[in-house]
Amino acid sequence: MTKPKIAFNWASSCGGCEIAIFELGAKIIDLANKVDIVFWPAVMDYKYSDLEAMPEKGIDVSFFNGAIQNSENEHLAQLLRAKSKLLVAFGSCAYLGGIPSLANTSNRDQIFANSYIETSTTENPEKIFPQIKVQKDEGELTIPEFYNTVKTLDQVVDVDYYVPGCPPVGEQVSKVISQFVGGELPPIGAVLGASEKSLCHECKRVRTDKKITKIVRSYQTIPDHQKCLLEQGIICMGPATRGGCGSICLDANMPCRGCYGPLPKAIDQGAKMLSALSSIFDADSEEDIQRLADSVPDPLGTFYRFGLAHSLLRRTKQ
Amino acid sequence: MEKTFEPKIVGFLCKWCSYAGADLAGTSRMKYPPNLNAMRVNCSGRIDPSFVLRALASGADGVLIAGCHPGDCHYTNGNVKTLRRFRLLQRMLDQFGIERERVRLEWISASEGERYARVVRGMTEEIRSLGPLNWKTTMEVAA
Amino acid sequence: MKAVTIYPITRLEGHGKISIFLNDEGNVENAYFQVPELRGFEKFCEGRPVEEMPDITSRICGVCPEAHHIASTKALDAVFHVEPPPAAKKLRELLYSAFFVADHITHFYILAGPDFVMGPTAPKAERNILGVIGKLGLEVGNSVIKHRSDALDVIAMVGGKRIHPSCGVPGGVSKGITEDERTRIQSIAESEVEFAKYTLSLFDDIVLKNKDYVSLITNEAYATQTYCMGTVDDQNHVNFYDGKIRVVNPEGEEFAKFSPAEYEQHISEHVEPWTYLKFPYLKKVGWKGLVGGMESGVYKATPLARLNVAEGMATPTAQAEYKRMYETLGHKPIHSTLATHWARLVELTYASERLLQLSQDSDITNPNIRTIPTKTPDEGVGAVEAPRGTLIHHYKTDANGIVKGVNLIVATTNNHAAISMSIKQAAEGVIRNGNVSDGILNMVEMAFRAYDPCYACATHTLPGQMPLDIKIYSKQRALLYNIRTP
Amino acid sequence: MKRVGLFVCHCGLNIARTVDIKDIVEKTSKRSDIVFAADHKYLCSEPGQALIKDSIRQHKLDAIVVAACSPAMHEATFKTIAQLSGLNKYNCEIANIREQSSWVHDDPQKATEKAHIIVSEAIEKVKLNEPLQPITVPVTRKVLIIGGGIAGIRASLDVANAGYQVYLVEKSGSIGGRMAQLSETFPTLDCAICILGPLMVEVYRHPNIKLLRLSQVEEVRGYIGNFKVKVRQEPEYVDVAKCNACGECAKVCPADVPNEFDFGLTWRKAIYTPFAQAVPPAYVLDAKNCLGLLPQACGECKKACDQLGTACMNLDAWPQTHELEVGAIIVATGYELYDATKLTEYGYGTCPDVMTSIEFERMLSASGPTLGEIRRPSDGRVPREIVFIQCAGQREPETALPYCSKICCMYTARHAMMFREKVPEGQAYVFYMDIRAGGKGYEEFVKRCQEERGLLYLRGRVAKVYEENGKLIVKGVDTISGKRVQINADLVVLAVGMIPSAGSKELASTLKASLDANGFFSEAHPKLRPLESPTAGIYLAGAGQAPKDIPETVAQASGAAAKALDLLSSPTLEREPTVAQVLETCSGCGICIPLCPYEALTLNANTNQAEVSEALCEGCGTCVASCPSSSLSLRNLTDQQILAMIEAIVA
Repeated sequence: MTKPKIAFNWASSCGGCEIAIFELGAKIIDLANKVDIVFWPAVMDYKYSDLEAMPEKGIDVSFFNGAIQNSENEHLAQLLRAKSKLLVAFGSCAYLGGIPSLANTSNRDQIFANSYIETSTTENPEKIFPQIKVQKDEGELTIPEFYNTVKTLDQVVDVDYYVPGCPPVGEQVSKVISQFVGGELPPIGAVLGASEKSLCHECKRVRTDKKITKIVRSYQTIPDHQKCLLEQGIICMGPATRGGCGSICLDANMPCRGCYGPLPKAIDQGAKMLSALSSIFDADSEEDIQRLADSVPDPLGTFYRFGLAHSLLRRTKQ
Repeated sequence: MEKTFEPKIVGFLCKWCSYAGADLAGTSRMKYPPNLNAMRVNCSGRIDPSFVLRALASGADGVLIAGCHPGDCHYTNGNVKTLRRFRLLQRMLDQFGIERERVRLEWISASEGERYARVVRGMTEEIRSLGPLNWKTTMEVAA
Repeated sequence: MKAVTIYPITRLEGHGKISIFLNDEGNVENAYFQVPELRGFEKFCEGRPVEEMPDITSRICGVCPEAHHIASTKALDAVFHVEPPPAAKKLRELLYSAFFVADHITHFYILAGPDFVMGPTAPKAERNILGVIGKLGLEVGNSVIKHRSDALDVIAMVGGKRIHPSCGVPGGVSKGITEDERTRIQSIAESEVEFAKYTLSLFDDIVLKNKDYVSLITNEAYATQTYCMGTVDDQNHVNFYDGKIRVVNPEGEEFAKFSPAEYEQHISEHVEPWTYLKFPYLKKVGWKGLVGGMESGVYKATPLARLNVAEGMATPTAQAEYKRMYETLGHKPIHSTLATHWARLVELTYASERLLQLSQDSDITNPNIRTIPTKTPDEGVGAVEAPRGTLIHHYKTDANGIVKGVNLIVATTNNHAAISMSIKQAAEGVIRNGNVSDGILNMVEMAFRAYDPCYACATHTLPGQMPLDIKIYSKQRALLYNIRTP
Repeated sequence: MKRVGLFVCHCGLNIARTVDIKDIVEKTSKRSDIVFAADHKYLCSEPGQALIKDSIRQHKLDAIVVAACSPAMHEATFKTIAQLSGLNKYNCEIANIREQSSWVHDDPQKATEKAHIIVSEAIEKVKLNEPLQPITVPVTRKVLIIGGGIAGIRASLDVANAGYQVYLVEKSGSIGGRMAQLSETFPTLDCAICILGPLMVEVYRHPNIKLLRLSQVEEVRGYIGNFKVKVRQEPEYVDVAKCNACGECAKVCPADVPNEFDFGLTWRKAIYTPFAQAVPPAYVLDAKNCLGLLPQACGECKKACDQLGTACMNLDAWPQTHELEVGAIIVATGYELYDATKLTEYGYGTCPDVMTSIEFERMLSASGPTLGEIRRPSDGRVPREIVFIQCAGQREPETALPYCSKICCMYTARHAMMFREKVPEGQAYVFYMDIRAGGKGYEEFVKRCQEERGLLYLRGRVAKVYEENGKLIVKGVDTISGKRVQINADLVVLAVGMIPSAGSKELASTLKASLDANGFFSEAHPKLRPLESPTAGIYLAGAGQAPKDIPETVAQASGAAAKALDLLSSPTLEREPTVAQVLETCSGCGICIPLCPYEALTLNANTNQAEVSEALCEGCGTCVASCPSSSLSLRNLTDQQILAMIEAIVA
């Protein structure tokens, strides 16, 4: 029997998901014996041409990390979709848009002006901007077209499975990989390598009374290591976020930022957290409520830190 | 000639007050524009901000949440929780660039049919002058 | 005219594209290194609470998140005008040293190593970590993985996560370590030091004992005469976590030494229309295009550059290897691109030794690891030496600590010009009469990989689709026309 | 996939006039998820109901949508039909196309478009409804009655006589309320206390009635059939059981206090009996006016009591809290009188001889300050010329009370008549707006007073009352003759209006019962449910709900008692099953716990998940909306249903 063919690819993301594959540790070597890795630009010498040469559905599973932020990302997504029996959105960027999709709070022209003109060290008197096509004496130089709106993988192609996490934690990665290598697979569309319950379920902190009397920013206090951060006024996305990571950020005494994405039945992770947080405001009068609401520093950027592209509204109005 | 823009407004009405207020407007044969379609909920406290976002994302030009006046909630203080959520939601909608006129929270009692009619009239006019929200297009503009 | 495109450049973190133009004789007319993607961090960080920057900016790069996390955290110290307690600084540097160990191991064995171990012209299916393991044996492979993983354990112990740590707060770190953890770290550190030494010997056997490789390293095709930049401590020893930024000219004489907060007086960034990545250069020298030499502001900020700007290493074994390298290659500064690999191993040694020192510091378990800020946040710069060069984070905020402006000089970006030049040189050196084989193209990439460029980092900004813009330059690189469609 | 049927009602022309019924039926029947659609002139009529029944059977429908009037009108009707036709009643939804479309929109096309949306909302919802069975909960077969006036007394006796336990909570030292202060009652001129007294005694003796004086309701939790009530009782310095009302304690008490029962026209001691016939027949120690209890300043009363051997006093008594469990609550908090000092034009408070009708009432009473003689408070002379001013501060939306207190016309006639009886040579003038004497024998009574007693009724308002050398100058207009009139009177009596008892607002919020614009307890429906508060299990009796006279009060009290008895008649009651439920994915974050006003949510320490008590849950859905992990769901108003309805609207 032939080894299953596996591909990894990396679109708009930091590459942490690629590194997360190394978290397989020694297992990566047995993996190499169990499967044929047919495409992995960050680690192996294969070019797009090699990928294009492959037959349709020639790859058994492709793990795609990164959001779709430019025409190259989208082209590759389509290419891998066509070449793969199963396509997996691997990591928060491919699944939810991730932190790159915070770019959806801005737009291309603003980002462009900021990057190539406004930034303090930029010297660009002629206001030159990168071009998709540039004609040099020797020939034409092309670069991919940047998109105004960052998209999740499943907003451009059909996705079979999702693996959340920024990045997915090691144990989960090996669990997921083994699910594909001769393991049992849930129905198409499932989220793998994560819990069906919120982070609170695995969080070791003590919960007593959910009440927000004051919003406390992480730099303003040294939180009690034992007590629920939310109950200490620190906004923690844990209640609205899938578990599975092992609540490692909380163990470092830092709040959850939501990288594992929404719960199975949740309509919108950010809206759910907004609702939960504000519902427990310890305020009844118009003024007190307004004061507490105003003291949340950055609702959008906090509730959609990792999932703006995946959210109901996806981006800000432009 | 091109027809005037007719806003689509989704209304979430508490069955104890605002929905009854809307009924009263009907029994009193008050007239208001047909742009708002109401949904009858047990309490404004049932309204999850997700519903508001979903309505806007799916093509609504505005959303009205209407509940009992403070102190009059049939369930003691469900409306207070609604207010808490709404104030924070407003701040987030500001960040999304959605005008405040489009998403409103109003206290309308069962006896305030006239007020209900006024609110619907007012919202319809304000949103008509704002123009369509067209969020679907906003999201689709990729390149 | 024929164009060869290597796309994507594999085995680097991020995305890259090299376009080489050949003339009718099939020799290199010109070669361009293009970065095809950007992401927009500087813009979308605006409006976020500044204390979130270490968490957000670490996502610029998943390969060196610690570099961004720590640079960002140091910037927060400045923004809030707060001084972390000594133990907090030590914990940060401890994490940082562990990170350097992990990162340099990753690079040497997984990204660049295969070129040497397997040979640059080996079949592509073998030119990778698995091939390396196949050749050096499974226990070496396991040892590589173990030592990389142990270093990540240290990062997790201090930073909370193995990838994308979350411990950085203005005025300190969110988590301390227990005595048990310290002992564990110490034993890891001891083993890392040994592994660094093993790696040096391996480099010795495979590379230095191999004539072809040595000639390859000293090969002109792989040398670019530029300024060098790096961070040094008060003895002008290499330091990754803190110090002053020092610049030496192509001859190795000190050109500038400044504190990170003054970076704007020394660094500018140039924009080219054919790549999304800017070209930093020395402001006081100026941008003269993709050329080296005294007159051009182009500089390198690589392990090799760091060694070039320094007067030695702060730990014994590293210092010995430092001296051996300069003696072997006979001169300082060294500009030979491939020597960067050697320099990296010197740094690996230093990092592991420094890790050991810090793990033996009794004060490192001191529970006092945070100073709560009391001053109003406004503006701050934080810098570290990332494995791939000097990394600078600069934030401006309002009185509520909401970010109003961000400027980032990202490690790899520093080398963008130098890399482009190296690639062109390499191409000219190895492509002759239209003879373009796979191996040769890999050799071009080798020049590139020597910098271990991290384009995940570099591509932290996104451009917009703008009207077509064509620049026509005279031979003297004076702008003749700038034609734009409206 | 459910087989859904649609029934559209014309409601005569109420709907059909503006909404194109045919269009609704045709278009909707084309929907893939609709198996049958029909319309009828009056669906609520017998043939209309028959149409629904038959169609359900014939087309094997398992869910129906009725497009008609507001669910507030006929939801129950149609749900019952559904049930009778073999459907679960929760598979019936109402589309309100009358109140919210045909009646509010003129443009038929737009009204029809909107009706279409309303109908498809209902279809989307009913498709996802689950069949439910009502939740049955036990009923605590006891009643709490708040207020010991005639309303509370009557209701208590009715419930107690039916064999159920009653807790009667009275704020003051004795039951009896306002009626105990009245001298006679119209139209029969019975002596008020004579007819009230026996009932008070009956209450006191009744085995099923526990009377708590000096008590107030502090907290109410739970829901209809199962209220948990905390009643705070002020310290009982006098042991009601032991006290024989000998009064020796009062004799030695050094503290004199104006007697509120006589509106300060007489004095009492700090230890006193509210009035002769007080029930319970025991003295009350007024701690506020006592020379001192903590620390004890005088203690003469206790000494006297102990010397007699009655020893019924304990000056170290503490307040007690009684925790009661009841199934129903009757609110009978009664009324107070509008503060006449606010009516400056009438000189009340400045001229001693201007008094309110209730003060006059006390003066008429044989047990009153003057033992029934009518005398001027200023100089004790018998007044010759007396002026009664009706509607004093009433029916004046801008300046005072907007409403009419209903009883003033009657008692003023009685007062004037009693005056003429006691002072035959005197003259009585009555300023009035119009005479409101609706009620059995009322009109006759007023006529009799006017004719037999030669009372002078002047139609018009009094502009001013002021003092001038011993006389009260009353200036007004007789709108009938159109002449200005001035009367130099010896005494002026103001018929001030009734207002809700102090503390009604606090009590209302404790009970979660609502008040109307004037601060009276509001009823569930002004015509059809006048005895019930909108909050289930809470009933209303007497002037606390609106001004009314004694017969009405007594009638309403018996009515409220009957309502409560109806509830108590069965050991269990059915509650709406549309409550919240916890899903598997709950992680026990605890956000929902503090949000439930009924404490229906608890965190199970073992499963580390939230739990809903179906008996306690009222189904508001607040917890569902705030659950960050969407692990709570509201039966038959799930997120999925709401989203489906949103899509139906914006589609």
